[in-house]
Amino acid sequence: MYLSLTGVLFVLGLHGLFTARNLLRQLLSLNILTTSVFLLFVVLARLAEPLDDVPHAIVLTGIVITISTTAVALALVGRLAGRTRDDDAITAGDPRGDAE
Amino acid sequence: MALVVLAFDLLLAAALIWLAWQATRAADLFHAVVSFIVFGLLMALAWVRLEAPDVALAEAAIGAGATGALLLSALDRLARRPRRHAPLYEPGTAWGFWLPAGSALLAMLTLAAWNLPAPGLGNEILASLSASGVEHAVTAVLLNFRALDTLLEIGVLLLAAVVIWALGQAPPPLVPSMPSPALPALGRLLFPIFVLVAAYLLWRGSHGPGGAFPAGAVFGAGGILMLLAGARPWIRSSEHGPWRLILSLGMAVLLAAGVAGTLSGQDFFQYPKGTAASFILVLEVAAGLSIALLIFALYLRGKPREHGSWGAAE
Amino acid sequence: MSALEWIGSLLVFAGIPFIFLGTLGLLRFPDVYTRLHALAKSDNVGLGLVCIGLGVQSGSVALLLKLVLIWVLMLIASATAAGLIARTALARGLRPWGT
Amino acid sequence: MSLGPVGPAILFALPLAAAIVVFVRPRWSVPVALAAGAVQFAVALALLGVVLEQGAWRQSIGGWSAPLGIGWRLDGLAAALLLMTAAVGLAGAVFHASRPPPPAVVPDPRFFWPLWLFLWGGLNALFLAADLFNVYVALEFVSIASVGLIGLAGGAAQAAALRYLLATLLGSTIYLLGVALLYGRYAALDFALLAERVEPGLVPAIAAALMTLGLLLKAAIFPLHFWLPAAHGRALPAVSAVLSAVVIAAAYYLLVRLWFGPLAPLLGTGVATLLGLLGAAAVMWGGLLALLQRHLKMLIAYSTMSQFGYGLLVFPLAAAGAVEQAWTGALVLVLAHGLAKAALFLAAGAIVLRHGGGRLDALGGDQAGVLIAWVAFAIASASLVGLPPSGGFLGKWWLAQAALATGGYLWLAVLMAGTALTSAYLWRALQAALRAGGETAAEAPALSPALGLCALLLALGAAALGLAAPMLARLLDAVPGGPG
Repeated sequence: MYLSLTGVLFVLGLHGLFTARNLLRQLLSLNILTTSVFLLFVVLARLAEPLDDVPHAIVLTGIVITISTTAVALALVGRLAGRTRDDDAITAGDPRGDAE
Repeated sequence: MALVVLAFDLLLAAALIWLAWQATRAADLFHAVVSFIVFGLLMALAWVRLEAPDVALAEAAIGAGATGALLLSALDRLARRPRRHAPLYEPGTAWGFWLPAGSALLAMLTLAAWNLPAPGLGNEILASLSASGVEHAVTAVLLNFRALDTLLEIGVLLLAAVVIWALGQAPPPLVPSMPSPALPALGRLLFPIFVLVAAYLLWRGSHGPGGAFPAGAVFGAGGILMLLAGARPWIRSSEHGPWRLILSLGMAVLLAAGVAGTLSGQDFFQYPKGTAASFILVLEVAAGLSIALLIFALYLRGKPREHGSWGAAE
Repeated sequence: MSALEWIGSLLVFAGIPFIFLGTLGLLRFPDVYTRLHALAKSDNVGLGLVCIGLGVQSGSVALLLKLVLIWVLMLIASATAAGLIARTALARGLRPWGT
Repeated sequence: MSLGPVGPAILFALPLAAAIVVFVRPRWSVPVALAAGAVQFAVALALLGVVLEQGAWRQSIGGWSAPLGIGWRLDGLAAALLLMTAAVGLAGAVFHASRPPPPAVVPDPRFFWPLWLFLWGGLNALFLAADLFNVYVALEFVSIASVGLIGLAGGAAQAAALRYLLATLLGSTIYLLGVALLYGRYAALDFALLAERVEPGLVPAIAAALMTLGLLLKAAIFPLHFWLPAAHGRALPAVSAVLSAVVIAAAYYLLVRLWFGPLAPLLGTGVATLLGLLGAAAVMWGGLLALLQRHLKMLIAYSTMSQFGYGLLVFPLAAAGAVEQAWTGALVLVLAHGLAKAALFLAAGAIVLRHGGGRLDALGGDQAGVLIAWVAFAIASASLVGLPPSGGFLGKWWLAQAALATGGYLWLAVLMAGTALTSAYLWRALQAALRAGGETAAEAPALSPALGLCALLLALGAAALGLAAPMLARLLDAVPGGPG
């Protein structure tokens, strides 16, 4: 059952990332996406016989990395918002579009 | 009894999905962020259900706690700006694409995941655990078998702090619109408990769930609480003070441990025979201290100001 | 079942209505202040009963003390949080219901 | 102690240690960074010699062997890329140290040095890694350092940095999902171990697709290139150089490592052709967009996107049977591109400083002070286009041989058309220099000749790569595991 949860969360995160126009929301979606991958690792550890601790260590590492990236992204969002004084205007643009 | 457990799992899964949906779709950003924090807390429960107590500790302290504090303080600054009503989502055909594509992806992933035999490395760990210097398998993986990953991971944390400092000064601290006497009291009351819990977790890491990361995160969260309760951030970015050194301590000590192996003619990160336990203890303490301060530094979202410049507007 | 387990179960079941009513109050009461009132009071009692019940049931004094510690921490946190929420609501100009 | 096992440890630990020193004591930045860079360059050069002599090796870390432990792997490809990283890193450091200080923007420019060294250390860790999850951590390390460096340019560069961050995080997450599936199937993360165990099947296929997608996003391969030009075009010159030359090459390196290592059994004609078509599209589309740019640095940034398209041609050509030639050709091309592109960005940096801006129509007129930079630009262009005897020529020559040997005339046509486009857009840039009536920066700073010299040395390196053909062939000879 938790395996299916992984899939659902992954799709939700992906969906949010591509449809949200607000940066903070994209960041939340990305975090949910990452959590779903961690969930897969831990479920795999649980299914293994005997219980496998390597995925646990991997997910611990991953959680620390995720907070680092989130913090950097939030700092950048803050700088950009401070400049334009309008958070909703700052979107990453159409992620599928072309730059400049 | 099994039925109750199954019902609990189903409820948990449903709640997680609903919260994830709220976090990505709620019209109000505050609502989305709060949903995300609750999502993290429930996720910690899910980790416990999946027999991953270490991950649960880290998720509660870092994933929900510290990340939540970061998100909320960022949100507070964003929300003060006048808001132009831009569309939150691309209008139009999204559903026609997402419903089939999402189901296809979901089916594919589930199919793949069900086909996994998941052999795991449990037996290998059990075989090597006695030689690793600690009794707790996760700690053994983190600080012995895969210590290189951990070194880079603390590096990522330090690097993130450096990047944030590089981007500019920290915004001035928040001033609550109606100060409450309860909050500073709470801070004073809880901070010693935070320190106690952190020390306990650190010590526990050698034989049970715990270790440097949860401990550091709890300690860092205590610092964030003090900040919220009105304390001034005590980290300074000055080159002269000890702060930069303490921030980098964890990574420096891990690097030194790695190089020590090479210098003594062995593999990188190979601890001399019989000393693994003491090596790991030193690494845990140094890493825990750095992690606590780094999480605190991440929360400041910029280079801390020097003394006396607090009044200056950005 | 031993006497300890009976007493423990009784305490846990005694706690459940408090939590239920607290939640009902959260959902049904008209404004922030009354909702906080319902939550902060009745949920804490319910939680306390559940914690003590579980501790008694376990039959271990150390576990009982740990659970009580959790309860005390929850009390402090919920009191502070309720106060903060109420103050923020006041500062934003929300008037209590009926005034 | 022989250099063999110690060299990788130095390359891993030295830049990170130097980064910490420089962070704690910013006053020592320049000497520490330059000294660490010089040592790394020497070590990387010596390691290349050792690899030539002894062949590839794997060394375990912490005394634990796979599957529990992690390892480092050093072969000809890794050694060559480590050396290229050291060359670009050192040249970029010298360039940055001798340029006039960047204008005071909000970010603190002194943080360039720790970030630069961190990035360097992360790249070295990545090239040495032989473990799927270790690769993930190193990738994130490199991404955050890159984001910080891009953000140092302030202003619009920070928006580009944020977009790059989101794109690259998405890429790593998708990659990690693939890693999780592979781990669940085989309980191994080590490249060599996986190479023994992987066989065609549903799970490995999905995992391979996910990991490839994630890495394609990081390598900015068409159509996932949207984040690249702004991020690379707006950064400081040294940063653009290392991003275009090495960071993109790192993602590409992993792609090759995976498909010619653990995933080799899955490399069928269909997948290979798909990757090749993506590469072909990248060559054409990137080239066309580069031709349309009005800004010198943006032109070079689009060129990066185009040039890495050639790299993907290795897959269809190798799948068709010409493994050795395709492999050597594509990798020489990546090496030559790295050196030439870094030279172009550094030269462009000096030129932009001189003219106060990078619009192509403002670059003419008096070129005092940046003559060397233009010479470097021209030599690097020659290598990028593929004039003999440059490295670019050698790589394209081998790729063309492979295409002829396997009857892949489509790929040959892509090579030709891409070359034509490359010469067209680079000629546009060079022509701009010869025009009369350009602009000069209002208060033109006296530029140190070191700026142009850094670019010139890199450009000469790219050109001289063609003369080292026999050595390169021997170095890259060992294809890790040819597709079956």
